[in-house]
Amino acid sequence: MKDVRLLTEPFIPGAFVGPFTQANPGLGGVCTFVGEVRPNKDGQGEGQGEGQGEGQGTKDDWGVEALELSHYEPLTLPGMEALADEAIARFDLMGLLMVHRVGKLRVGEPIVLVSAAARHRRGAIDAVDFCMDHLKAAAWFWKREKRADGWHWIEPREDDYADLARWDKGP
Amino acid sequence: MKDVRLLTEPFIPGAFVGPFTQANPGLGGVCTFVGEVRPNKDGQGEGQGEGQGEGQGTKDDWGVEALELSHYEPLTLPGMEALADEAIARFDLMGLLMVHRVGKLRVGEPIVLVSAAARHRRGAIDAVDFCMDHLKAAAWFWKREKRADGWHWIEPREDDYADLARWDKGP
Amino acid sequence: MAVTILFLGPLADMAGAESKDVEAPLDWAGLLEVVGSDVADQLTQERVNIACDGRVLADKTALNAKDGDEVALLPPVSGG
Amino acid sequence: MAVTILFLGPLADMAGAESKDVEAPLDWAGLLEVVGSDVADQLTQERVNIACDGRVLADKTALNAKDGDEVALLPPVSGG
Repeated sequence: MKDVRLLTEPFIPGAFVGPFTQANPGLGGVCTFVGEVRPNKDGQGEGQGEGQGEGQGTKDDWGVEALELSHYEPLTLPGMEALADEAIARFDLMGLLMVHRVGKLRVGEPIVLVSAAARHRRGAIDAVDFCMDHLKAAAWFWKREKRADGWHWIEPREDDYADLARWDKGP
Repeated sequence: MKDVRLLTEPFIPGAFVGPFTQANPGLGGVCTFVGEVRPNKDGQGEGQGEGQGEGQGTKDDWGVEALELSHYEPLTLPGMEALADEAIARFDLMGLLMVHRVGKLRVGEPIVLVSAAARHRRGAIDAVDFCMDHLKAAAWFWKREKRADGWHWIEPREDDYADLARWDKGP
Repeated sequence: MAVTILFLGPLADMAGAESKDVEAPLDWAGLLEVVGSDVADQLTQERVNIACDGRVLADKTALNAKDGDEVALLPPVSGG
Repeated sequence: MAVTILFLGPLADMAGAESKDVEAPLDWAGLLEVVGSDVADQLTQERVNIACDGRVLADKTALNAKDGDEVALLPPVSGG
């Protein structure tokens, strides 16, 4: 089963993953990734975490107060549906759950949830990896974060593009 | 935080993952894998799924009625602890949760749960992948499954050894 | 009716508006004229896409928006 | 006291028992003698390990179990 959602309100990952797992009897494994809004600043100069930009200079070291995700209705959900279909076919999944927040988020709130059910662990894990790379750098979302000095738009890092390129099929 | 457990009774993954996530504030992402006892027989001749052997010949196509996991007390939990420590260091994790069942399991019951919390999604996903490959083919467990004709011991597939070898560091 | 231009993400800050209605029809040259020079500079970059009527254009310079079409200007994305 | 030999996983089926107490001391040659030929065949395979007193032996042929030691025979594992 495929379940793809855009949510405007906070959600609890377990409330989706539990029923999703139940809805796929006979599965061998379920892999789930949940990305949350980080307070930023990991104290090691590593930049930002999931759901935020990284390596954008010194301002990254400032604390994040909020995150805002915008999207473009006519493209965003259809794009996620197409991504889910591709993952299901490519990794031979029994089910795929894909949830993405839009709107304003506070630190600690989940931004994204991807859960893949498959007969084999490799398919489930790779599918989550694949979907996250695409949601991060190839889905119709724009995000900005509020720091002490105001709002800043975030672009994917070079690493995100490199991660995405791993999935390109050969010529 | 590190949380490694051997359980003799059925467990609900969400009951571990929820508190684990809460216990790691400031995380960027959490990746979780749950393996369950498959009823076998996916109807596509692919053999068995997670938690069971694969490619062991035609008897694999028979339905699985139960699974039994045995372990060796003095080695199993210390081995899991060492694996967790290695994953935490290697993937720069904030937290790692590793739960493995022993004893008799019925179809649909979770066998294994690995959850990794990290600042970056790559670390969280890779850590789960790493731990699962090692639990599957390099941890002190032995498993057998009950089919219509009795109990059968299961060995890792060649694929499992190949998956494990991916993590070998160069000379 | 007219053509509605939507400025997504950082382009809205740059344009000082989230949308702008202009007279139909609207082609690539016309678009570059009406969006202001900052946004026009962005549009000429390869990583900025344009959707017309809900479809991303393979060749944005082939834009040909008619009455009632929505033209969305799509800067580099960042989700998850 | 004596040495307790533990047969793990499929080796228990092969030995017809989960454990067996034998006289100390017990070395590699002695072990092969007391476990029966089927298990002894397994033990000579590289993929079968031996733990003595809770530690896996790097070289199982160096086994030297004393009174009270537990010798665990560890066939190829399969978890997850």
